[in-house]
Amino acid sequence: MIPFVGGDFFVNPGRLGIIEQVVAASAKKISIMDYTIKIGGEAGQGIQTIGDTLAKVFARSGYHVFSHQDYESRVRGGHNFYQIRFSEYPVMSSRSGVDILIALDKASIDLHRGQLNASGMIVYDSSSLKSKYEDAGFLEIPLAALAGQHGSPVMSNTAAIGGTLGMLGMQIGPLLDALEQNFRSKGADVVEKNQSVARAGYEYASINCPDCPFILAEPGKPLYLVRGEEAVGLGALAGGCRFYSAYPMTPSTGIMDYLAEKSKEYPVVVEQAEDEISAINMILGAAYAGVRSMTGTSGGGFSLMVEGLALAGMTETPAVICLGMRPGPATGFPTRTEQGELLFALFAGHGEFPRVVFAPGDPMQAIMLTARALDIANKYQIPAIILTDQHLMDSEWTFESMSLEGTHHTDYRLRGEELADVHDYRRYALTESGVSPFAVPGASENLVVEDSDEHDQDGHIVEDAETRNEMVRKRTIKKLQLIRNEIAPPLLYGSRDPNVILIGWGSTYGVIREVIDRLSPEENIAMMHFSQLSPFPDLEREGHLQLLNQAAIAICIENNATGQLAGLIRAETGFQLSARINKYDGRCFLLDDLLEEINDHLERLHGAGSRVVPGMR
Amino acid sequence: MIPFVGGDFFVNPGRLGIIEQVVAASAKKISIMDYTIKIGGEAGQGIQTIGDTLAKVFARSGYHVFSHQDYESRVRGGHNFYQIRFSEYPVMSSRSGVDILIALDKASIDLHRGQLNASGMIVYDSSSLKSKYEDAGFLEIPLAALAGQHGSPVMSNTAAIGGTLGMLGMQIGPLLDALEQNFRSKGADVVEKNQSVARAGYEYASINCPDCPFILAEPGKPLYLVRGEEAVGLGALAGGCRFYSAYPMTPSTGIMDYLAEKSKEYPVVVEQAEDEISAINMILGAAYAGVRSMTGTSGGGFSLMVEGLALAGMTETPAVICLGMRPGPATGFPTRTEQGELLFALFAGHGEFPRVVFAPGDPMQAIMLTARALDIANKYQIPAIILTDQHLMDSEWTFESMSLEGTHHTDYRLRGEELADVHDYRRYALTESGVSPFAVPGASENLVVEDSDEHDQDGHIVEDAETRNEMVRKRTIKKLQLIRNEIAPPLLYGSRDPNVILIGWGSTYGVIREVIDRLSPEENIAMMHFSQLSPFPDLEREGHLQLLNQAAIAICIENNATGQLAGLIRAETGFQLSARINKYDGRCFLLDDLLEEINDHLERLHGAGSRVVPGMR
Amino acid sequence: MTTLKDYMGQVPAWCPGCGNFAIRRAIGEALIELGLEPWQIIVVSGIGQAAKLPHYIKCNTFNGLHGRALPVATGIRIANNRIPVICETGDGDCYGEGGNHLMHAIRRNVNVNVFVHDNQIYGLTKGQASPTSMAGMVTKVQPNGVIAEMFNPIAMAIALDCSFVARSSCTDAEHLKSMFVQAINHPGFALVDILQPCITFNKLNTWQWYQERVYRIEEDYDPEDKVRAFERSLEWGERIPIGIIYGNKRPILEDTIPNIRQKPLIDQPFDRSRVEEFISEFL
Amino acid sequence: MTTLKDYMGQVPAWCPGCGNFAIRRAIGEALIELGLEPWQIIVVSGIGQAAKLPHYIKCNTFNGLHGRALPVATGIRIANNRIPVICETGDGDCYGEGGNHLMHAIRRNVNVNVFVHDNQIYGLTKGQASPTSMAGMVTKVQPNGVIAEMFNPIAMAIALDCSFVARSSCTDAEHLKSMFVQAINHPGFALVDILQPCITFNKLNTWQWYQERVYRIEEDYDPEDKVRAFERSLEWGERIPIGIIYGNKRPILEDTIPNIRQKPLIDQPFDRSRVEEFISEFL
Ligand SMILES: Cc1ncc(C[n+]2csc(CCOP(=O)(O)OP(=O)(O)O)c2C)c(N)n1
Ligand SMILES: Cc1ncc(C[n+]2csc(CCOP(=O)(O)OP(=O)(O)O)c2C)c(N)n1
Ligand code: SF4
Ligand code: SF4
Ligand SMILES: [Mg+2]
Ligand SMILES: [Mg+2]
Repeated sequence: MIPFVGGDFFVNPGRLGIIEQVVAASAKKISIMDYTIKIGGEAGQGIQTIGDTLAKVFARSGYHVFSHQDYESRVRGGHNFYQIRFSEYPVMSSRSGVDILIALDKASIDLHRGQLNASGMIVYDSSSLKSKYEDAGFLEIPLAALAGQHGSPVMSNTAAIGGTLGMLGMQIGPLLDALEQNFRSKGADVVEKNQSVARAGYEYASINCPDCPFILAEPGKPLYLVRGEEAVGLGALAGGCRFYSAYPMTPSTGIMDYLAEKSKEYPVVVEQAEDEISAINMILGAAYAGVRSMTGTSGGGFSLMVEGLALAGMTETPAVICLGMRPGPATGFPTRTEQGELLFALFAGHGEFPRVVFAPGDPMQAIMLTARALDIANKYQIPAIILTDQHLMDSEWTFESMSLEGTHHTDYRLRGEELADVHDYRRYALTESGVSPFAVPGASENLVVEDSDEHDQDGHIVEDAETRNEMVRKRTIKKLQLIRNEIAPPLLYGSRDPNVILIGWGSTYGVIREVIDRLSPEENIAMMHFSQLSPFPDLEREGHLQLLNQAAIAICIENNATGQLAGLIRAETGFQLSARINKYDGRCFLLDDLLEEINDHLERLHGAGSRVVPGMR
Repeated sequence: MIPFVGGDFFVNPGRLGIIEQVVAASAKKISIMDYTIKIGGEAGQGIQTIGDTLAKVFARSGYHVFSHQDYESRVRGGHNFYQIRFSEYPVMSSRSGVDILIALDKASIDLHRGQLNASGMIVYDSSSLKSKYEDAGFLEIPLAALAGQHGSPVMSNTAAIGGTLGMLGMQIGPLLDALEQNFRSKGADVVEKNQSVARAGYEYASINCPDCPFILAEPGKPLYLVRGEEAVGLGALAGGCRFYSAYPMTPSTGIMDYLAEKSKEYPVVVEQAEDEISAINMILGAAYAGVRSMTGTSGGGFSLMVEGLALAGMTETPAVICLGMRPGPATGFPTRTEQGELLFALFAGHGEFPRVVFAPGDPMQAIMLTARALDIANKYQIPAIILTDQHLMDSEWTFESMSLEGTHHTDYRLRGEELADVHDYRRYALTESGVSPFAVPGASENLVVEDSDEHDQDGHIVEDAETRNEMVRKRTIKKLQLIRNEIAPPLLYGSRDPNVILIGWGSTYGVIREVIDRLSPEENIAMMHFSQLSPFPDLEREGHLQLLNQAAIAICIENNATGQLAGLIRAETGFQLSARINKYDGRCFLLDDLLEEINDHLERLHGAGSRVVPGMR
Repeated sequence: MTTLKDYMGQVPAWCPGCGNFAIRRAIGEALIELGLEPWQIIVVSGIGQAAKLPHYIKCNTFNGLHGRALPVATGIRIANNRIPVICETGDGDCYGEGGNHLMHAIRRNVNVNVFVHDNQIYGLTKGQASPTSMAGMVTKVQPNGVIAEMFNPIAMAIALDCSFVARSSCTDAEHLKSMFVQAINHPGFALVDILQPCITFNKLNTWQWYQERVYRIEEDYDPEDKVRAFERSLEWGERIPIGIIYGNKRPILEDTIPNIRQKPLIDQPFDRSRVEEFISEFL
Repeated sequence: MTTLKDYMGQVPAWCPGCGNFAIRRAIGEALIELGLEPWQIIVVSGIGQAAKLPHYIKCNTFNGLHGRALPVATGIRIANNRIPVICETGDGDCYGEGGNHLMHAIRRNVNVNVFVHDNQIYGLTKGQASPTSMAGMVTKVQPNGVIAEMFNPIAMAIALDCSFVARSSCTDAEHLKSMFVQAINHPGFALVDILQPCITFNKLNTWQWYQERVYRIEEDYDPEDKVRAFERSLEWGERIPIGIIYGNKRPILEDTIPNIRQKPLIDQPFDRSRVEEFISEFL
């Protein structure tokens, strides 16, 4: 069994080069660096600063990073953590074992010490935890004291970061650079103080942790470090988005933050709406006026946007909505993750109209698919939904290269001179394709009339059956056919002729892919990952359905309780998946746990004793 | 082939006796009375008064009636019509041919004269139409003049009603009674004047239409005449609804009108909300406080309620929503009909939670299923949706008997002494079934805490994975299993061993049933009608799936463009229907048109020349 | 020269005798007076009898959802702050379903002109109470009469510091036109509440009822005195003032957004290289 | 006797030092003063830091959706008009997402007490501008500072003829309690806007900022004079009055619904025979 990468089946843009590396490493079965650092503490203790800085330092040092965040819906207190995994090869999921636990409070120790790997270490400061641990595996660093001595008492997190690098035996240079960048705006004094505190932590750990067991790979070329929410924001800009209106809602707020920040130097306008209903209607207004627009929200806000979604459908106004899922129903777990709204996104809105639903698997796909959503929405004058979740929004991934190549920006509007030459413009002109020319109002003497009622070609209200039939055929039936052709089939990764197929969609991409890496080539296994869900891809054209039919077992892995993709596949193809793995506790899948579950299935398939020992690490 | 009625497969409550009669008549192949009267004119001309009165008079005379309405979204002008079909046997759909056209304006003649049956008549008043028609088939009645002479010029519609009865050669007594009842509140003078105008019209027509060809069956025992919107209202009351909050929206407003009228004499409170979001949240508040509540709307309003639907799911608060569909998306055709929101109703709301979706086929089912929706919603503390449409809401049906038998009202609340004995009440107590006791707040010292966040058994916010898992299992997985058992399989009507199966849901019930009547026994055919759509009924338990598998052709008939039920059946069973008939012009299926379409399919199936000539009429 | 005829669109589906005809005419006349041609304005509307107006005059139109005209209008103005935008809306549309947007559009002071056809009833849905229906009015849905207090849009707009608050009436065609002209000329959010007879469903607030009560506010009235304006806004009953009740000169939204101050968004071309610059931030 | 301890629920997840603690305490004290036990009231809330309050005191609770507490409270009152209902809500919850419900609940004059924890910021979602954020405040989403005019809930409530309109402040615990007691005692809709420091995100309107400005309104102030009340509602800046700014004695919704005037709906048993009577109407 030769793991299959690239080629006909590998249709999604993005990470081709990286995959080859992983597979190569996997084939060589060499032991490679794969460390996990967990920073635990209360909300407000600065966990995110530590995590962000460490992730950045690793990426700058050329290590691949995957990080994810677990936090509560509160601003102070409670228990949060930030988990960073780094390796010299691409990583794209979190593991259950921890190598370094940075415990900012006692709860972190109680909750997570059990996850420590054999030679793992716990870093803490007894002065703030009011507890001392004498057991092996604990490294006390007097963070507060070091901070007080070398800078200021508020800088103890900087000491922790320095200490961590010291334990790892990394170079401190990249950290000093990062601190300089972080604090530049606060003045040289703050930068310097932070740097000396970092150094103090670093040295303390270097000296006091002689048996810190970490062996680092050679640093390499700096990598790009991208978080999901930033990726959607950048993708929006790449797709030509110039207006973003939204109402704050976790986990989508980061997109608005990103764009608002960019609006200082780039001509994009961000408007915080009074509610989600307003947000979607504002972007429809701007889109009607000729400006590419987008909004973002989570399930509750999306519910409120559903009427506007139908309005986009009826008026044929391009609109892109990023739906960042979190566990529902209702308020649910506001800061956690779930994939519970696939079918809702597919069928939301009253009446029938086509839409595009994309569910990116990683930040690079998020950039590409967000830009593509904007392009398709404007090309066909339809709504498009980016279906993602807290897990991807808050996760960081590294990439060796990054560019906007592969994104397209065509101006589909009829405007300027082209428009001035038109004298009988009709907003809903019946055309062969179903797509009518999209003129900009006010740019010529032509009137641009959009209407939420059933309307004639001019956009005016009608009541007759014939026009209705024509418009349904134009708006829904014909366009759907066209858009179908834009949809790429699911990505296949792994064996070309798999006996076992793991199926997933959206943010489970990374963890499923790593499972494939680990189980190949011992197991004849492949992943089928859906990132383009509506219109549903044709699974027959390129043989996907045949693969499913031929496999001994096809397991659908979803971060929800009811198995929505499994149902959708059956609705669209009649194919009944043989097994499902569902997780609905608000947490993401961890690599090792998922491996276990898959192994259970493999054992049932091949008989006892057939568990595959993961090929590496 | 013996047409099959009743027995094992016939599971829905209701119209058993009637079916037998139709089949008997069908078997005898006797020619039976089947007339269609169409009243056409502008909005505001009183079409509805004429139609309502005629329908009532026919029903009182013991004739079976089916009426439907076709109107525009305006208050004056345009073109509307009201179509009444009556027969001595049950009728449940509209036909394409017209026997009497009451033309209140010229447009009605232009638009509808082509539909006139061979011996049909057009009634008009040249003084108001400013046109005279000399052709055969026209009966001019000087309606305005007769009204002026015998009562008042505003009563010309009464003259038209009288005239119609005169043409038909019916007794005038039931009309005089109806007028007395209609105008009683306006005083004896108005009643008398209307009655003499009616008599004048009646006599004029009797004398001036010697070749009016209509032969009436013997009058019989008065029948109940029920419109869909009233049926939902009555069902709501029968199901114990005591609070109805809604925002006006066609075609659901009639439910609110009915309940508001009843609130004068019955303890139900109707509150017009400021918007649909408020409406659904109000009923959740009332339901939490212990009062059975309901709301109604159409697609746009339902879109706005979707967040509240998820709230009902999360808080486990009983709620019933009547969704009266009209053609979308967005404003669409506000006064017309469509079945475009089946999948939306099934998957609306963020997050995963169980719901019941019922789609009644006739007013009697509407009563029963609305009452049942209230019962199930309260029994399992879940939301329920009555999925109907303008066609059923505005249609009238007749029934020989009418009672609330078959509706249930169990008080599932924990209250009074029962509650007072409880001292450790927990709103979301984990129970074997997943259903927790439902206490009324303020009725005892127990606190009743409901929460839209993920919560513990007491109703307070949590963040942990274990509680989440327990609550998802309780709220979603376990309950779904229970509710599944409450769902009746689709109704089968026709052949026991059909070669051809016609599949439909909701308001197409009547027209499909009549198609079966007409094609049996020449064709081995049956109807499979879905009125309970979520949770999806088990099609294997009672052999429905087997029937589908065995039939040569299974045609899904839907008033939408995309074939939503067909997709749902595939998702749930893997079964791919062989053909679809879709109508999406905002109009209901007419019996004769649908017969034609089915015949086209039969011809393809059996070969040319195999069209079935409908068995009767 | 544009004439009223150039402005007339589809044949209205309103009841003959409806107050909306007067509004349509006055808008046409106002636009002519302002020298605006049909293609130079955008009319946004929600759903209702009022909201059908843009089909009946010639203009660029976005006829959206019930209650949601204002966010659409705001989006349009952000995309293109050179084109005048008018919202045609009803009392149910604007004060009922759309109340929240009204509050916040006023706060933003987006340069949009909102003309509320206030017939004190839900016309299109056949006669339910609207927020401005007077207490006691009996309808099918309110068989015991309206309970809630009549909504006072003028008072509320003043409380929210709306930059242009006027009332007019279908009974005074000249006044209507003049309010429209002044509203459109005013930079900032302009609310014109128009008393509009619904001859079919509102049998209380008829042409005559308005005619008997409505009077033009004094010439020397000072609309910039907020407290006096508030006091005046409470006048309703025997006498009902029409005219500009309140106004101020707050900065408008569009002028405070740096990215559109120089040039409308719609005229700023896309330049991928400027987006590409952001990639280095991830390194 | 019920003591404050009997009222204390879960451990709050608020930031230490947050103004919400003072509100929680004052509510407990007010309920004790009113002689109400936890089971005798219902607290409804939306989503936000404020809206978590019902988890932190003992009471019957419906913690619903962001912005939607008021309709829930209205439904509860219609179902059971014997039980006092309090809404705990934030400035975003009540004036942003939920603005339309506020307008119409005031019009209805439903007997609900709305306590708005007005920290002039979105706390739970980490510091975006709220409707009451002061112009110019810079946040992540408003990098150029807040543009829209600060929402004045007091002025708007007066314009809508709200039957009880008060402002209080976390900096005056005694006053807070007294406003709560008076609001609950008041028959009709009562709005209490509470100035509440958010120590984490609102660095402008701090404890000190409020302390320096807030003063109790004069003892002899007459809250029934609507125009003067409106004038007073405009006072914001150097000095900010707290107290009952406006009040009236309008009839409450619950008393005008005939079917609940005698007996709460919840206490009227279902009797199918009464529904069966309607069947004959179809004959
Ligand atoms: C979301 C939604 N809810 C309800 C409706 C139904 N509806 C259409 S117009 C209208 C009210 C119209 O009243 P108003 O705004 O006063 O306009 P008018 O017809 O009186 O001019 C309603 C309730 C709708 N179209 N959409
Ligand atoms: C429909 C919806 N939109 C957005 C959110 C996210 N959200 C939760 S609380 C909140 C704002 C809270 O602000 P405020 O009401 O002032 O309360 P505070 O936290 O300041 O007390 C937002 C936007 C949500 N839960 N639901
Ligand atoms: S119903 Fe009233 S508002 Fe509507 S068109 Fe007729 S008169 Fe005008
Ligand atoms: S974020 Fe602000 S409002 Fe929220 S708990 Fe902290 S201090 Fe209080
Ligand atoms: Mg109106
Ligand atoms: Mg706040």
